[in-house]
Amino acid sequence: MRTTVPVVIAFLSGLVLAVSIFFRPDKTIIGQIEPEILVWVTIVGGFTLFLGAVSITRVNFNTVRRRKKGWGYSLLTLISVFVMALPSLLPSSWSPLFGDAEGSIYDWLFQYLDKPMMATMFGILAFYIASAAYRAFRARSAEATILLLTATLVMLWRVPMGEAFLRSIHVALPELINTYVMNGVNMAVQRGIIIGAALGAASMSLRIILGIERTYMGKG
Amino acid sequence: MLKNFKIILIPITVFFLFLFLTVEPVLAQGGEESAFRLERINALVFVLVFSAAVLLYTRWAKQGKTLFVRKIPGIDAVEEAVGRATEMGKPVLFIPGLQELDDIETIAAISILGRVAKITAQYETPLLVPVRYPLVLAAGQEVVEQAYTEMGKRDFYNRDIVRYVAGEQMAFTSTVNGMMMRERPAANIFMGAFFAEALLLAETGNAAGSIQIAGTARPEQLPFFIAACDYTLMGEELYAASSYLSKEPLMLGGLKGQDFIKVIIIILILIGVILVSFDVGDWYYKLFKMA
Amino acid sequence: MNFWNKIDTLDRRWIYLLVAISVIVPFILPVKLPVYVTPETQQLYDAVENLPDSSIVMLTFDYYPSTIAETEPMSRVALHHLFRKNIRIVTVTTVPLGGPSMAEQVTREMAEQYGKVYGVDFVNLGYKANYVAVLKGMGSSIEAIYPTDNLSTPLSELPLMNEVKNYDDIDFIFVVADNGIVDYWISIVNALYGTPVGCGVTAVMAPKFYAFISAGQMTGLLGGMKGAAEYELLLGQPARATTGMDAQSLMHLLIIGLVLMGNIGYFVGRRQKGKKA
Amino acid sequence: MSGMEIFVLWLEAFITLAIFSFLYKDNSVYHLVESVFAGLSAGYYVGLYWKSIILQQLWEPMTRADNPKWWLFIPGIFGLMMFTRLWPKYSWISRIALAFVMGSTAGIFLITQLHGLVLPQMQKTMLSLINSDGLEASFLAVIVVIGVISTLIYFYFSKEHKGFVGVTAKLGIWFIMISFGAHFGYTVMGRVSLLIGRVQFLIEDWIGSF
Repeated sequence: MRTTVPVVIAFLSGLVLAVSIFFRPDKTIIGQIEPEILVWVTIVGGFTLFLGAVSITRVNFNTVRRRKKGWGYSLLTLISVFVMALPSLLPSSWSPLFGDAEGSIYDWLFQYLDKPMMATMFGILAFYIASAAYRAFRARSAEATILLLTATLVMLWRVPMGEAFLRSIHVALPELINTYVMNGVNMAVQRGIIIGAALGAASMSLRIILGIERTYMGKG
Repeated sequence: MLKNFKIILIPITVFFLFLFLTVEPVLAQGGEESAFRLERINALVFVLVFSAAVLLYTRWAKQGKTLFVRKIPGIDAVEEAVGRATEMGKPVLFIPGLQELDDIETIAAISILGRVAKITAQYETPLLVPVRYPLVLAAGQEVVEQAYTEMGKRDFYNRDIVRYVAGEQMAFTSTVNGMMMRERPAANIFMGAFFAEALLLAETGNAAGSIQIAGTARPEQLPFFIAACDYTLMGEELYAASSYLSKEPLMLGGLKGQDFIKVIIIILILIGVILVSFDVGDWYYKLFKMA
Repeated sequence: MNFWNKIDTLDRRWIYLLVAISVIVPFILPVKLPVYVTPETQQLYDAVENLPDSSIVMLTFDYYPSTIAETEPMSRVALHHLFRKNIRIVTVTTVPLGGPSMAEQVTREMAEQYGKVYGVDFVNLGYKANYVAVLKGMGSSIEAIYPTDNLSTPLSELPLMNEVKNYDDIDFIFVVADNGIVDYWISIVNALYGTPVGCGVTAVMAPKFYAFISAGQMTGLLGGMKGAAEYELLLGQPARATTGMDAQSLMHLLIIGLVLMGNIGYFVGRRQKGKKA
Repeated sequence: MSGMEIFVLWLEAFITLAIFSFLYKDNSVYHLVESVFAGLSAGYYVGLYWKSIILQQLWEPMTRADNPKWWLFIPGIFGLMMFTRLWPKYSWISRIALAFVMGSTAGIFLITQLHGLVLPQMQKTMLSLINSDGLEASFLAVIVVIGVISTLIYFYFSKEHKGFVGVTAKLGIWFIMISFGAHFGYTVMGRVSLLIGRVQFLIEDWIGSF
């Protein structure tokens, strides 16, 4: 019972969706199923919002209650969750501070705290890209040398001085990099990886539909 | 196993009955266009051939035929990494990507998590699994609990091993980065769908001195994982990892089926190139049209 | 331990410091690294420069707030050039988030500098959903798609819009975008109605469009901050992109320099180990 | 500037500097901002899911007066099943909902990957090697065809990388490295402009306001 029902459900939902793509939505019920089921999946996911909130609350609450190291930070996280979430759940007809419209607590916190935090995290990428390049681009092997040479060449090409330098070697060099490296080799490799990964994903999907792969329902 | 096939047969019958019922009224209406999308018949044939190949190899595997699969270094490193964490008495950090469970990469990651959890359970090594979506949280808890139970280490399981950290991409990243610097995991394993945060996570992990193994099917993030991690599973290798780690012949069947199809794809492409080059390939080219 | 050994095992924080310096310094002391104009930028500049006096140009604000570091300077150079040449401007956007308000803000700010009048010299049409329908619809009648401008004034009350019925009345389309909408400006508007289209796009997108340039479907292309800086140079009005470009160039050169140093350090280190053994 | 504007400006500057301080080392100011960030974003998603999913996609279509989608009670029940996870004894019930999500995902991906990705990518690789557009186009076609095939062979698991397979796979990894190097070098520009955006804020907007 505990394994059979999930296996059957996975099989049915998988098969229906796989088949529905071959039927016209305006002519058959089965053809209409695909978009409908996608909404269903979203709805199931929507309910889990409480599970997420429960998980983050429990982890942090336990830290605070047991006065574990850094419990102050956990308290802060707890407060932040509720300050953000609660007003957004209340109807905006009660007060302009509730709901999620402009002027609400939810919107203010998002605009002035969340947004700059996100932007700054993105800004850190520039530092990391430099240190990763410095450390990883060493000519340790033939492959590593190829990697570092192409990266350097492309980086040169992307800034004015570098491009002028490349043009001074040969007028058509920037064009050549664009044609043969970016649209040639790069595209071919991306295509190869995409085809391979798609086969892997399809075979994984098949194993799930047929119940061969069911780590998630109590069978390894 | 036979029992399971019966289980599968019942819904198939139900399904086809259902199909019949929905198609029938439409056929009765009669129309210029059929209810079936004839233009997608190429995809149907392809899916059927693919499924047949995977199932056939799976069957051979079950009959005890030995299937050879070459070594995949990144996957072998997973066990080593957990071993090192055990020696050092430090935790293993596993991140199943930053997508919801409706992405197949995440499902692959969850399945790998199941295998990794078995190894950590066996060695009694602490495991940390921060996740970004609650559905992934549920699935992750399910597989980890199962792994610990199966290895007879229930006492070491606690449901906060897999924990929901934050919903937003960069909030998740900043928290996990903090976690890496404070808990100093001996090994970081990144599997699944990653975006701009790939480098943010991997570079911080590198600074914290952890062994790092990454795997993703997204070609645009692979260069950054390769630069900052010790081992990287590229594209298809991510999907191969769970079969490979399970070491069950049944799971390897899928891998062999894929390889078989890959050879067919290469042959089909070559035939296409030859035909198109001599300007006689128009009909052939159209066979692969996506509709 | 000599210098090269140290380089081989450099603390990453030194690298972060170098990155910070190379990004901050150009803002305080503009280095003014030389900028070279690429043929694609020159082509766009020439296309605008060769438009007759009082032509009408459509300028788009097809970008989200997250990419303004790259795209807003492009909108500004376009506005400078157009207003300076007394060309009249109709702005539109296919991006709901921020698009209309950014268009409004930047356009009015620039118009003030040049003493231009809303409704006569420029009009902001704003955003309408479903871009394919919008792009196609404006081919037959702009008024059918946009009955009013961004601030809900009926088009009939705007003198400029009395002269503009559809793409036939527009001499040039200057697209500034950070997303796939560019493909549609080319494949729908340029292909079906023949209005020349020039584009400014983010650096990541740019190379994809070289093919359009060589096929003659696109008249000129600005790629990222670099493209905007080149245009600023042609205009003789260095602004944010030029300062930003210094930082960009310094960063690229810094990374290339670091890679070079790292490799020398690595080889020197290996050689010494070899000697000891 | 109004008092509120000044407050917001300084708040944003504080956040920016606090997060950048992590580059030097992990510290309590970063930890503080990180804790708030995590909490806010979890709270943000609660509000987002509540409004955009539970209210807009479930409650409103199900209860509206004309043409209500009554059948949405099925995913509603699946959704409720997820709550059994809070009581370990019954948590197996939630597996049914999980199986539904996983099965649906698998069903969609099985077809879309093969139909939407593999077929068109194969088709686009069938390029004419004898090209009327000239030698350059032919050369490009050769590169693309060899690149795709050698990459695919690199991912062939059934044989050791020896002999013919070994040589092709080696070629494949060289191609892969060129591609990754190019992609890395190419991305630097976009990442740097994100940092420039932040520095512009700090120098021109914040320090500029002193």
